[in-house]
Amino acid sequence: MSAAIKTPRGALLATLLVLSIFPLFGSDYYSELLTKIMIMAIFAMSLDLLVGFTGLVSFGHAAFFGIAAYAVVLVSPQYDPSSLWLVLPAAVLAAAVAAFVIGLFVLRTKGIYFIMVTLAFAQMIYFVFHDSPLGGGSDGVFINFKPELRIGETQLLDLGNAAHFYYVVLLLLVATYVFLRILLRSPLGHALAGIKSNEHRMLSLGFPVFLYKLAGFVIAGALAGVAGFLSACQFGFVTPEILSWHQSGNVLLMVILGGMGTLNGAAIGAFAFVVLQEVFSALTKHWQFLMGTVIVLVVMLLPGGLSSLTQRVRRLLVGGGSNG
Amino acid sequence: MDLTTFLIQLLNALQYGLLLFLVASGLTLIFGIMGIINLAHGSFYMMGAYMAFALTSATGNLFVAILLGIVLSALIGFLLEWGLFSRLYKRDHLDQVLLTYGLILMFEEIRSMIVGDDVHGVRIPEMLSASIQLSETLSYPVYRLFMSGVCIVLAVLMYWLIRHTRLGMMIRAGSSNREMVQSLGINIDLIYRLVFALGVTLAAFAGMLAAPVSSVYPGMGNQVLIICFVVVVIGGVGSVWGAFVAALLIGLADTFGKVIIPDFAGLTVYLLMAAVLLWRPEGIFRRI
Amino acid sequence: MSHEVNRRQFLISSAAVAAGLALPSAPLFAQGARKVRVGLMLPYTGTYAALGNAITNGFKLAVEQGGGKLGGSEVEYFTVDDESDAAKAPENANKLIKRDNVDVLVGTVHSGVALAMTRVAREAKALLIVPNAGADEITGPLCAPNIFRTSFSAWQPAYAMGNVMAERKHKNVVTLSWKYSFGEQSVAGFKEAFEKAGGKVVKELYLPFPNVEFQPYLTEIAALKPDAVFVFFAGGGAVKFVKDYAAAGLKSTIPLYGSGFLTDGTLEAQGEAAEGLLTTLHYADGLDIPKDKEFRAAYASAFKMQPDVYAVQGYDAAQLFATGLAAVKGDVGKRDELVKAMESATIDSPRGKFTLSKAHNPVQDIYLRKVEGKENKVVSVAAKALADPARGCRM
Amino acid sequence: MGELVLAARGLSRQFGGLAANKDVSLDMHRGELHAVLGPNGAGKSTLINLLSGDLPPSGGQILYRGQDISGWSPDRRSRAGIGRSYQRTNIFPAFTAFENCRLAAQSRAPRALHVFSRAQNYDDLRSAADRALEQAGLAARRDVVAATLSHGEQRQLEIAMVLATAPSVLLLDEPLAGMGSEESQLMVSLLQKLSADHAILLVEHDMDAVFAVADVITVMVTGQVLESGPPDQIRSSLAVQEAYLGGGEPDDE
Repeated sequence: MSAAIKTPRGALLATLLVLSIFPLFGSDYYSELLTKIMIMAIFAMSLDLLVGFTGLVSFGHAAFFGIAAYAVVLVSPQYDPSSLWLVLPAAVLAAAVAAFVIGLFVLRTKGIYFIMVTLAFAQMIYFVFHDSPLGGGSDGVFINFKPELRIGETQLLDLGNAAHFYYVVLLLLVATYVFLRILLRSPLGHALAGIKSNEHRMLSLGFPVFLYKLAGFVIAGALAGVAGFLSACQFGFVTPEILSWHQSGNVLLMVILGGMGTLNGAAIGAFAFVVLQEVFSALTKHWQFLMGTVIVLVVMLLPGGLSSLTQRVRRLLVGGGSNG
Repeated sequence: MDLTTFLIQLLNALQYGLLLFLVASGLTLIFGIMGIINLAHGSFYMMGAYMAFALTSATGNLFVAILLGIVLSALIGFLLEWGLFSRLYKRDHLDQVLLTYGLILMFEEIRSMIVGDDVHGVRIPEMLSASIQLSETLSYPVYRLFMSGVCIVLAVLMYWLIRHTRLGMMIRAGSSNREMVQSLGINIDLIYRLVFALGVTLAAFAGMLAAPVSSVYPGMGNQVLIICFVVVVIGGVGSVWGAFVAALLIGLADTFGKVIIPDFAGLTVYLLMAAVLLWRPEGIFRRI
Repeated sequence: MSHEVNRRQFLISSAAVAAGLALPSAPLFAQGARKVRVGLMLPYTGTYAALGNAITNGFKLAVEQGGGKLGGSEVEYFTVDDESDAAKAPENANKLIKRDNVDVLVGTVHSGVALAMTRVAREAKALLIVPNAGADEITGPLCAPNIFRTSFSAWQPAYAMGNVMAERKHKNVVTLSWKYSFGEQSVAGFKEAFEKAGGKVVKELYLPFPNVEFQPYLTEIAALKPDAVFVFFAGGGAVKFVKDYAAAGLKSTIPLYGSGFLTDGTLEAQGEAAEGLLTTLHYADGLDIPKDKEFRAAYASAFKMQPDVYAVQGYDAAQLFATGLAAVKGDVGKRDELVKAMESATIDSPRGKFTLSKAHNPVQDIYLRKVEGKENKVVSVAAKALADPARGCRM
Repeated sequence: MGELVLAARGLSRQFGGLAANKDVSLDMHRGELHAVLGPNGAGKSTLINLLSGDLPPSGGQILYRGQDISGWSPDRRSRAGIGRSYQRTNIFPAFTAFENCRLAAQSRAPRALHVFSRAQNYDDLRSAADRALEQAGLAARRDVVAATLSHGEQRQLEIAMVLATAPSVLLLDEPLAGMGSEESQLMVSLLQKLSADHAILLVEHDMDAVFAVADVITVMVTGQVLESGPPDQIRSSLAVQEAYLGGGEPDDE
């Protein structure tokens, strides 16, 4: 199995350390930015399960992100904070159910057609929220009170509190990462890898490939739901734009930018994408031109994404001795 | 709804559907033959519309502008294929999708840098500016009928090109097996370049043709892109005939959706899509 | 230039992020007397880019006229492109409030984005001046001491138009607009006045935003044969609608009226299809107001183009803030005094002098305008000193 | 003769107007190696694809232990015990030989819901995989990445993967193609060993091998069964000689 990906334990732990102490020293704004990056990292990793590990290039992953965010809105009472116990499972469940239903449709197609059909279905969900009064229509909808975690009368966590929220996001990021790592080593993970490598053979070996893909699709959708839940909580504001095809494109870009099928790459991609946006938009009015140029250049010149860059540099320094 | 109104709505549906076909046909050609999902298709439509505006202002005549625009957009398509896409055929579909995603951002900003962000109109040529009285209150602009006529002519031309010409045969062969065609000594690279240029030109042409009616404004490409994708998804992979049927179906669904179930007008097209996919996961028609 | 400072500071701060370092929240480059930090959050890309630029120009013109100062204080700008993307709005607003520590937030065009900004500003207690977005809520349920608007509410021009159309003896009217809150609020405002004056809205038609396939609706209007049609559209959609309406031959049989921006910044594209259309707004061409003439001349010489209503709103945003700054001598820490000065200000606007309502929305004249050539010529004052009812505002 | 396991009854398959298989009937018994011979384009691969479910039939029936399975999907047939190998090597190139077989074995025990356990920790799957590698003569190459195996070894792996799924029916599409003589020898003896308790369908061009191992031979021409019977009967059949054996060397492919 392609378990040849060596996880640089040291780097991971160092990252975790920096992330866990950052709010103690960093300014509010950068803590929030980092929170956003971590949310996007969860989102990107969930997509990596499909794109990088199962070979399903979904161009509609934002649908599940968005559905979870809207679930938060619909479940939250108007004048009281909602309970985390209720909202998080509800949001994740909503995303998973949506992934199940959409999966039944889209997984019947393959390859390039799959890309298009996922795009079209996500767009359909976009219009459901955009054109129906369900979630405030095209103007979006606000959450007046963020969820909180209570046991009895004591409030343990308040997601409206930036510091609480930061650590909840960090915790969920780590949990998602660990969960995916475990999943990838499990029989299901191996089966998904087999499907990516040779779907036809999996079928003739007796794997009910459709069901496995559906399982992967639902899990990825549910994890995207975790990210969507967090995103709704961070800003307390949900609009149809969070499930537009641009969002699907952006998260796909994060996965590619970082290097797909590595999990770490997805997180790196999320970081790079958000930081690039920050830097470019501060540089010029026409910053999207720079963004577009970077995308084109990465695609043309860096097929393995940013995480392949380190290998390339290493190879260059070492002198081409090793063959990757 | 009385009969006259119904017939006029039917005309509206057909007219919208035909224009949709024209925009989507280039997308489905490139998609079916080259296996590229061209997200920048909407940008080419936008580019065409802006060309119609700029060239009509410069030459004073929409038809001259369209002719120049066709040459320009074919050239752009040719260069893009040569410079970018031809280097990606060995790669995953994903890379091509992302490439076109990046191009959208670039084209939109290039447009902003060159022409600015204002809304512009394009004049309907004098000879087509009349209207035909349909009911006592409503008349129908001749230019819209002219657009529909052009769309029908192009549909027939494309059908003929693909069914009955050598190029069409090669195109059909190329769509099924790139290596095989190559081994027959046919220059597949050239065919791909031509097909891409044709696709770009079709999108730009649709933009130019529609410009006098739709006017030109920033972000107009994104609006047509998604609906074009729905056309292709419903019609089936790379099927020009499928795109034709799908575009007309969407025209009907959209027009009558707006009249009959106004509260869900934005959704009717997607409900149609879901229904079709439930019945046929790969669209109505699977091949050219 | 100020923009340069912004960028440098940003690069340093992003380096700090990368290194995981702390970043002092005090401004890094403050030297000598403290500059007033103005955050412009406006669309600089996408459909509304032209509007964002006009507002920015208007604002900067006011500063320039004050000798590079606003109410006596030096100004430092921080800009963010909001892309008219509501999904990014809270984050973009935070960028200016928390990262750049701006003293005032100015924005924006898109109502959805502005609503999100208002929420953020309320929570962060940041001073916000809205230079365009007309969503009723901003100076309605969301009103707050720190929220101001220098444009209008959706209700205002629509309400004025309701009276105008009733006076013009139209009895049965069909309305058409995009299905989003701004459109719905416009229709509601119109309906309130029109039906109070004895008219009847026969049918309210809505199409999904930003769909521009109007033909089915035109056919339906032709079948309904109302006395007149009232619409709300803006930008590219407004251009297409006005042209389609004329091309369908409806313009001569069923008069078309519009609220707000149906014919603003779009006349060049609409051509003769727009000729003679009547609309209501708080600004018009050919106003006999000295301030307007002076403003237009200054704007034209500074930016080599004619100003529009958006430029006026940006200009007034700067004027409003200048009044407050002058009252506290640039000490933005004195928030209460600043707000007090701002809410009691009389703004000498190119549109004519206006004051602010208790909910901080302009109490202003709404003009009835008629399209003549490339201009929205003023016909009359449709409503004198019209104040938004500010429903839901508890201030 | 062992029990009748898999049977084709009047099976046909059309591609456009072309009949690739027409009214094909044959029986496969446990303990019997059934070889299919025929020139290129005779419809041998189509037959295997029909039996394995890779292609849906245009007409006729496929009976598995008396049950009509014509409508079953390939994976369902595989789980029921019908294993197949491919003419063109069809493996997981990035995985090791062991992992290829371990994954194949996993298909018998779908543990899709065991998300929190390591795939590598299931002893039953590991031993099934190792046994299959051993049988196919690949034990020494256990931990080599499949893509770097030699062509012959990949053919062996192809068979090993099928064996790891513990099938009762084996549909083998030219398993000897591209193998060296030593490897062929090994494979032939493996087939002989397997035929004791499996029902095997063997499509093969290597005449010597076929006549050496087959219990029953069916000769196909242009999609139809020309003759079927024990090797001796086929060898002496005039019809077969005329249509096939006598008509010069059969095509290579």
